[in-house]
Amino acid sequence: MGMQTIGRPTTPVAVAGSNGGTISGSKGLQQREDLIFEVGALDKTGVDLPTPKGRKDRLGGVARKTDVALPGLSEPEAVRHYVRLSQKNYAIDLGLFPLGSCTMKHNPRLNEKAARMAGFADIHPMQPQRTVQGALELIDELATWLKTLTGMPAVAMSPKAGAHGELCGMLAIRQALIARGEAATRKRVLVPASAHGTNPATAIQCGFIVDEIKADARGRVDMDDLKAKLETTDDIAGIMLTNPNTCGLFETDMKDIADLIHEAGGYFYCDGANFNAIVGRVRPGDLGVDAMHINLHKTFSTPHGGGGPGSGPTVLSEALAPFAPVPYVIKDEDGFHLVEDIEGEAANAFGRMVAFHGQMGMFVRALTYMLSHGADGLKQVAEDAVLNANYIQARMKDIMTPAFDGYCMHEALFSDAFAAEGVETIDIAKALIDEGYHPMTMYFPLVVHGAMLVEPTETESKQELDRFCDALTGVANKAAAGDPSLKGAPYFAPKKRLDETQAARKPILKWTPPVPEAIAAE
Amino acid sequence: MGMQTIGRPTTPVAVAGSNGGTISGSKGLQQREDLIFEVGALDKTGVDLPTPKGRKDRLGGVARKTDVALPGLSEPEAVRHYVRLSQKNYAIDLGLFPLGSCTMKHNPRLNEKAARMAGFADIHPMQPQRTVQGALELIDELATWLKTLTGMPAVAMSPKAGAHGELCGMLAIRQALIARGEAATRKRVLVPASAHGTNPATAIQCGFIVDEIKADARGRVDMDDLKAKLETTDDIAGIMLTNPNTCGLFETDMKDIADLIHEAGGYFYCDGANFNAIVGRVRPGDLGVDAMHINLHKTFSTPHGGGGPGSGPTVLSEALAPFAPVPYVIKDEDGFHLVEDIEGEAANAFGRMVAFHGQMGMFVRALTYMLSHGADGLKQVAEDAVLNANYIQARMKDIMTPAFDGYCMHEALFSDAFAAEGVETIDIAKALIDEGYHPMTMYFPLVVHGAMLVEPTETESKQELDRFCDALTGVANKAAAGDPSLKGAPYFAPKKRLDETQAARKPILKWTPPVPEAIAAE
Amino acid sequence: MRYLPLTPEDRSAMLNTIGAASVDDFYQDVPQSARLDGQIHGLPDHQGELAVERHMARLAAKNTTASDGPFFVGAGAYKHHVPASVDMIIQRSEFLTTYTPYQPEIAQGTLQTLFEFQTQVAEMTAMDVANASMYDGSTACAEAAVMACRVTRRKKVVLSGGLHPHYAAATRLLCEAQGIEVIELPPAIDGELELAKHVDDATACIIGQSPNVFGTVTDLSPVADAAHDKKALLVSVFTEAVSLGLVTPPGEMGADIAVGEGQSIGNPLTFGGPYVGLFACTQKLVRQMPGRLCGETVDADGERGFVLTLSTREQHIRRDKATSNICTNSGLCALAFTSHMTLLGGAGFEQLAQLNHETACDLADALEAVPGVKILTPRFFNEFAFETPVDAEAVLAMLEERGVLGGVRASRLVPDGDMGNVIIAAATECTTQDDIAAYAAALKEVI
Amino acid sequence: MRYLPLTPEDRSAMLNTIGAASVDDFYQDVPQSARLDGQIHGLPDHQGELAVERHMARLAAKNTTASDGPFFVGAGAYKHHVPASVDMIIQRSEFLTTYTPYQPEIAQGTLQTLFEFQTQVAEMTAMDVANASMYDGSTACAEAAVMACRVTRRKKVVLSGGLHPHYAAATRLLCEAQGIEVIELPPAIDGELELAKHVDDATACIIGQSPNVFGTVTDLSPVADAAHDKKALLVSVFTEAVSLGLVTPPGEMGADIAVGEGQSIGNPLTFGGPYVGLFACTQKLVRQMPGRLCGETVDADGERGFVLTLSTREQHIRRDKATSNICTNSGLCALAFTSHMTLLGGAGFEQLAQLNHETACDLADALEAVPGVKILTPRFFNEFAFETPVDAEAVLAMLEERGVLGGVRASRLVPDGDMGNVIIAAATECTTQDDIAAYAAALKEVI
Ligand SMILES: Cc1ncc(COP(=O)(O)O)c(C=O)c1O
Ligand SMILES: Cc1ncc(COP(=O)(O)O)c(C=O)c1O
Repeated sequence: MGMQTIGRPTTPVAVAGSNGGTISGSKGLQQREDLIFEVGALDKTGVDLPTPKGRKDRLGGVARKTDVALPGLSEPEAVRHYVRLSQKNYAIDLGLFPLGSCTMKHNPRLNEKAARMAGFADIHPMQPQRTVQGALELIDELATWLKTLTGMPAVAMSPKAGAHGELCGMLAIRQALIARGEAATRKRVLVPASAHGTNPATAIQCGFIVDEIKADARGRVDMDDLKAKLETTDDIAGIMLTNPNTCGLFETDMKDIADLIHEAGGYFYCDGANFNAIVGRVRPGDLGVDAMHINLHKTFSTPHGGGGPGSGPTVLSEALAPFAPVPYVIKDEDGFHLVEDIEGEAANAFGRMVAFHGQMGMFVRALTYMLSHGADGLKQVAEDAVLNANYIQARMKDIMTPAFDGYCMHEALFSDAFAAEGVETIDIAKALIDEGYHPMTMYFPLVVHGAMLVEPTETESKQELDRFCDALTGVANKAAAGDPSLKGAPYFAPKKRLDETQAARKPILKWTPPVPEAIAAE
Repeated sequence: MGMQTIGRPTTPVAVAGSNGGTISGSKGLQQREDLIFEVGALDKTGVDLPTPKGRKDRLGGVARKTDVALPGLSEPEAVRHYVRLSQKNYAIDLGLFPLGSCTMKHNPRLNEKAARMAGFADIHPMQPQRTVQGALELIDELATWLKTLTGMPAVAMSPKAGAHGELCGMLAIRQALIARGEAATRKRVLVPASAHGTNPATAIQCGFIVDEIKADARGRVDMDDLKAKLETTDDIAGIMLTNPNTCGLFETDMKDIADLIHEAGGYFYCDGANFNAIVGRVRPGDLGVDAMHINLHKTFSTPHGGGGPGSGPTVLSEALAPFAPVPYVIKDEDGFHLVEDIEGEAANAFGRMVAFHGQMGMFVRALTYMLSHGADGLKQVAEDAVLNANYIQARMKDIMTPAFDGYCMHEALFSDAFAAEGVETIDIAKALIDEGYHPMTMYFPLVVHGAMLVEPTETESKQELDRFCDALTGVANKAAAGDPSLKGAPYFAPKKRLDETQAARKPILKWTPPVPEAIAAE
Repeated sequence: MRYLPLTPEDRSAMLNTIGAASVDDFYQDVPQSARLDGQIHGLPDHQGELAVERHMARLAAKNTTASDGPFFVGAGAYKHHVPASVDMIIQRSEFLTTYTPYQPEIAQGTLQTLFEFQTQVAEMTAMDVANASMYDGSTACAEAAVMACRVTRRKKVVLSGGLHPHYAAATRLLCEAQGIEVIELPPAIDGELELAKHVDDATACIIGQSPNVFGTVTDLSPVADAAHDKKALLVSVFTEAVSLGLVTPPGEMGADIAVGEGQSIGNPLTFGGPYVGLFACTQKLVRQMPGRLCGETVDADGERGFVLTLSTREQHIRRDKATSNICTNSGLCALAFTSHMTLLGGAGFEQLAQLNHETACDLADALEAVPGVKILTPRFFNEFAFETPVDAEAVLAMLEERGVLGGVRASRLVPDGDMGNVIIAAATECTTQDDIAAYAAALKEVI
Repeated sequence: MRYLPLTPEDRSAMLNTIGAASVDDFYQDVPQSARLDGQIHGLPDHQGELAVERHMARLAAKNTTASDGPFFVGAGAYKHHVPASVDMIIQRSEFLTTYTPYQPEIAQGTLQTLFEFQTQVAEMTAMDVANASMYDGSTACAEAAVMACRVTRRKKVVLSGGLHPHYAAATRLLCEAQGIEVIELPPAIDGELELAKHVDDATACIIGQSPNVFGTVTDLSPVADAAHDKKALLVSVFTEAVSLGLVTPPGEMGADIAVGEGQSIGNPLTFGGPYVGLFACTQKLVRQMPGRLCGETVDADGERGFVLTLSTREQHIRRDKATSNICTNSGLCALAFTSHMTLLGGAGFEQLAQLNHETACDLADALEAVPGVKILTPRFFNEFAFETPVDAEAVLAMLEERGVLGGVRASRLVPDGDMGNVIIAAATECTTQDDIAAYAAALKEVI
């Protein structure tokens, strides 16, 4: 999860003085880099391919008419292009990345190495199953880990990310309702206002309607509101609840909620994005959950890659397991097999979500990570993640405004109450950039004004946390004092504040060749 | 070759105003990073090892007494440490690296991939030869390329870098003189004043004495001086000549020089560091050369790695071939073999230079590069390298002062004559840093005042060259105008000008724990 | 543990600052009955790199790779060569370990590459605009169907009999959940043009594929016209992105939405994922697109920069009103795609496509020469279906024994298609003439 | 060609700017007879990545790797585990594709890591200072010998009978070229202390090794004393850097110069190179050291920074007066070394050493239990020599047939040592108990 900027697209305030120009446009190690379309040439290429023979084709005339008018770059230019651009990014490998709800933890390089083993990277999803027994075994082994850690009996491995896992879980609920003959009548899905945007969006994608439930003063589900909802409606399909929730708090009444929902004939979907806080200490299966996705790209350290790919295996309760989508892996005395067709033991499967069998590349990484940590290490992961967050909360609680009382789980939530009139959360965020940090998640969850959600993860040292807290303290003090310089931040980033309003007003979504001046002048 | 700063260690002039501080010490993406000794902890580690069993040892008491008092870092901290530090470096992958005499060309990543194939990276030099036939074949194949490209009959593969190749060639000459019974009498090695420092240093390491020969006004060996030397001495062991020479010029009289040296009973060592200018167009073997090292880390694109490793295979003429060092690879009907002992066909070998068989990792990369370019591509390499250098020379010739008339080969040499009084070559170099470029080689060769040696290599596009020339023009104009701001450059680099004088006066060559304040105060 | 920087001393100092006695304090909200005490059973404890690496290598060694021998498996994923520099680029820490570029001032690297990616995809598909990627081709296809329904406010989609069955399944699933009617035409090797007959005033879109799952290439212009006549949209699908360099692209056939799988460019096979869904459409439809879009803008100094834009389509802003629930997409695979395309350039890309086609033609010639083989695909790019007198599963098993992975049996994808003897075989630039000869020779032996 | 950015149009535009008709103009200085016209014969033309990669993979496949089975080969190079992050770090463009840090303002990355490397090496060897690396252990040893002669103004060095024969050869070669007398003591498994008897007033240094080439560890203090008595230096050599974590290090034995091979830390075997020579000495000798040194200083703002320093020892400044001709050293291997050491930390390093030793002890126990085997090395770290009744070459060949690479035959290193039946075997943290059992079982079969 990143930022919520409802009604707050950035239009920067102009600030004075750039650092003095250079002729090249570069500055020391900071390299200017234009678009490939501006530096490449149409006949240039960075690959050497054999010359086609010019043999008779078998296209039957279905041939492309226009050239693919894209420039190429030689390999040296291409490498430089991307290396230069890369240096304009912040990354975990550069520093603390406290984006709440995103679990930006260290991505071990052993995972990358394992994922590149030819036996994983160079196998085709439609090879005969005899020739991919190791791959199927790996999926099975990972599934065992996931089921054991969550205490759930089944897992669907094919979802491609968290939101896709939500889709999986909600489609399983839908299928269960179909099986009960209640799909047409049970349409209501309860979603807390604090939920991540994907929750309501997913419910809608599955044809449900969304009914928002309130948070109480402690940042948890308001049990009175929930009970009232359940009493006044008779079309409950289920609830989607995040736990630990997006305020970074454990839903104290989790089991009661589950019981209430089940009594009302609904199912309990748990958003498992924050599983990192409890892995090894709490099993969602013990809390009455019917379905939960696990973001392998959060808890299990597969890299975010600037926006993906992820992987969202979804664990299912006994009640939902029969409806799990194809394909899945089973084992018998001959070895491992893929169940791909909706028949036989998979006769009740709700369908197929995606081509092939899921995010194998992420499976390899996640299993490598799990084996590295082991059951003992994963518990320590949760504890250190929670300890780190509480440490930040403790260090900042008198300087910023904690959104709720008491300990947090893996992330600390603050409101902007401490900031002076006119200073906004975004100003604090951008000022942190100057201090060398990626900002926390801003304006999310929506239930807190000017929310700042700080998730350090367990892979930060005390030293880094202290440095971060020192910097944040400085920025927060400026915010409290209403320091006008905050509006101009960031000053030291590769770009000044970017104009998101202009971008949205007249979207320019691709490069187009400049109009030759003669024509433009007409 | 880097810079020659005889008598010119930098002591920076203080300049005003840093960019405004931050609390963290980082600035936007530029991360502060302390020494590992300041951030690590003695009991921390970034590896997980099995616990030793505590079994009875067999050390016989020869045990370390003091702890290895080095801090460790967890893996996340370690990765971040090096990634942060890496961003404080300039590199080919970031931009033009016109360090004359260094041939800083693009390093293809296919080479890196090949070098990491287990069949090359994970084999031991002392494995039975039957189990490393592919490795021996590779060495043989690379040797064939080198011999064919240079037109020489033999090559010693074990030298570890250029200077080590020089050592190889000069030791072969020494051995040949021993065989002739003239080792004691022939001690004089002629070396031009323009030579790279390794040339005289190597001659001395081999027990020779160095006699400097002059350059003529055209930047080549002064033939009159040479002839005079040869006439007045009778102890000539040989000559060490770089061709193309360090002024970036082809030694026009190369063949005559070879003939003269041979007539005088000496041998001709050619420094092949600049082979990139002529590969595929000229074979040193056709010019009378007896020995020449080839820097695989220049011409054949193995990466410089911040100072190595390199590889310096040394080709040898018929006259010197019998004295080639062990080991070397031969082939017979049973396959490939290593000749490791000084006996049989290797009875005249001058010895063994090094443990094992040379820089296999570089061999793999170099052969990968050669196969990629092919014979046709390598010729184009030379031509483009020379074209690029001449283009820079042409663009800059009216703005800076070319050291010599006429076309250059792969590098363009300028003197500081155009600069105003008080502006030094180093000021121009440091100002280029602000423009986003690594400076050219400074103060080398010594035969030109305030020399600036610019070698773009063939892997630069015209666009990059133009951008570079624009920036260099701006800087040169400032230099010509005596702009005082040059003295403060660089302004935009991770550090301001560093005090080399202080570093040399009281050398601090390792970190030592800070003295606790109480003690320090005493 | 090597990934955990806190030392025992750190932990107690921090607990001290916090004022907590132990980490157990933080878990007080967990119902007592749900607290795990001690170890989780059935899972191993932590292991060093060496042990873990060996475990993974052991599993990897149990698989036959696409480079171990002659290899002709396709049907939606293709064995292509990925340049070494592409893998180096995507392993740059700054690309690999960063998040979605929500803070544009420190994410210009990601953003500029996305802008370039969008430009490339638009040009390759000959469409107006492209988004910043979907999970894969199959989910892109499903999203296209529901988008078409949103755009047209209609609730019916028609799928061709040549649409990849996995794509059809994913599309059906999403549509049906949303109450959209899905008409699937019967499996057909050369039936894309049939779609024209199935458009009516209730149809939101028709979905055709070229090259289709049997390899057949089809100019969909007639079905585009038929769709447009009824104010329906044409969704044009491809699973082999390399085909765009030679075969008529969606934009040249009048497609309103083009979706496809981008794996072939820059991404290894990896047993089916992660891949990268391509999604492009006409300018008119842009505000109904799913997924992220990167757009150009300026910063406070007036310098060009890039940002994520039109976010009001997306779940994190619009929640239940969003065009899709997608959040994490295929960023790094898109980077692999765009960097490979940058290396290829348009000219190189076309040449690559040509090579693929010629190799497949050579393969077809060689197989056709085997008695009993009948090529079923009338026009193809780098893949085709063929029939032998013998059950395809048996044929493939016998080929496998001879070291040849000969393709995909059609019945695995189309169980009810009456295609028991049909094999779908693909050839790419990685296929050598020796591979082809080995295939033909082995096939001769087994049928 | 993919590595060449110039297009044909670029080339002619540039020639135009230069005023040259063709590139031939630039080669006018080449004697006509030496100009190659047209192609070089006997070499292939350019090839694409795929073809080249396949060629290299074919060669690689002809080698048996150290991970293919039980592996006990050592004698100067050791199979250790290299963490994946080390390889990632050294592949960072900014480390990989940069030059020697001659421009410190834009090379602080390299410089700081060198400073850290020097600090680590000094601490590990228990010496005062270390340089920024040599080519490898053998050339470091040779340079130490000639440095000792410079320091003492004497011309004689004495080598122990346990010095790695390749190191001895490299040292003899360089010394003899400089007119330095070299005394080599006869090969001896446990003869390091013999050195004490061979120091006289003409001796510049004595060179001992621990663990020596036969694995024997020796406290060299007595020979240090003997050397110092005669104002000669002790050069203490090691080929297994991991031993420094457990075995008495040079500095604790009174060494004046410590040299060794650093490959074991962070660097793969790679058939013998590139490796990284470690070179350390006492503070007093620092200005006579060969190679580069990195030192701390401040910049114009007074901030701490690092530079190459004491360059007046080096060839690029001092030319024929330089302490060595070395220029390019082993920068990237030093980075691998230092980053691996950073991951290990002192505690992890000691644990690694302990593991190596215990595994070797286990191996010795297992082999000793095979009838006919006699362990010859009295005290060892992770390697030892043993004797069987059968010719070592034959034994190793028979072991190899059983999938075990059992070590190095001593006679390959010491042809004249009368050691025909002696095998040198090493074990490391990569050696499993299964490997050891397999070795013992196979050995039992073959002798
Ligand atoms: C709480 C929560 N739920 C769901 C998601 C969606 O996961 P994904 O981005 O993998 O689709 C996120 C991711 O940001 C999240 O933070
Ligand atoms: C002309 C010349 N000769 C020799 C050398 C020495 O080569 P190496 O650094 O590989 O030892 C160099 C390297 O800079 C050089 O430029």
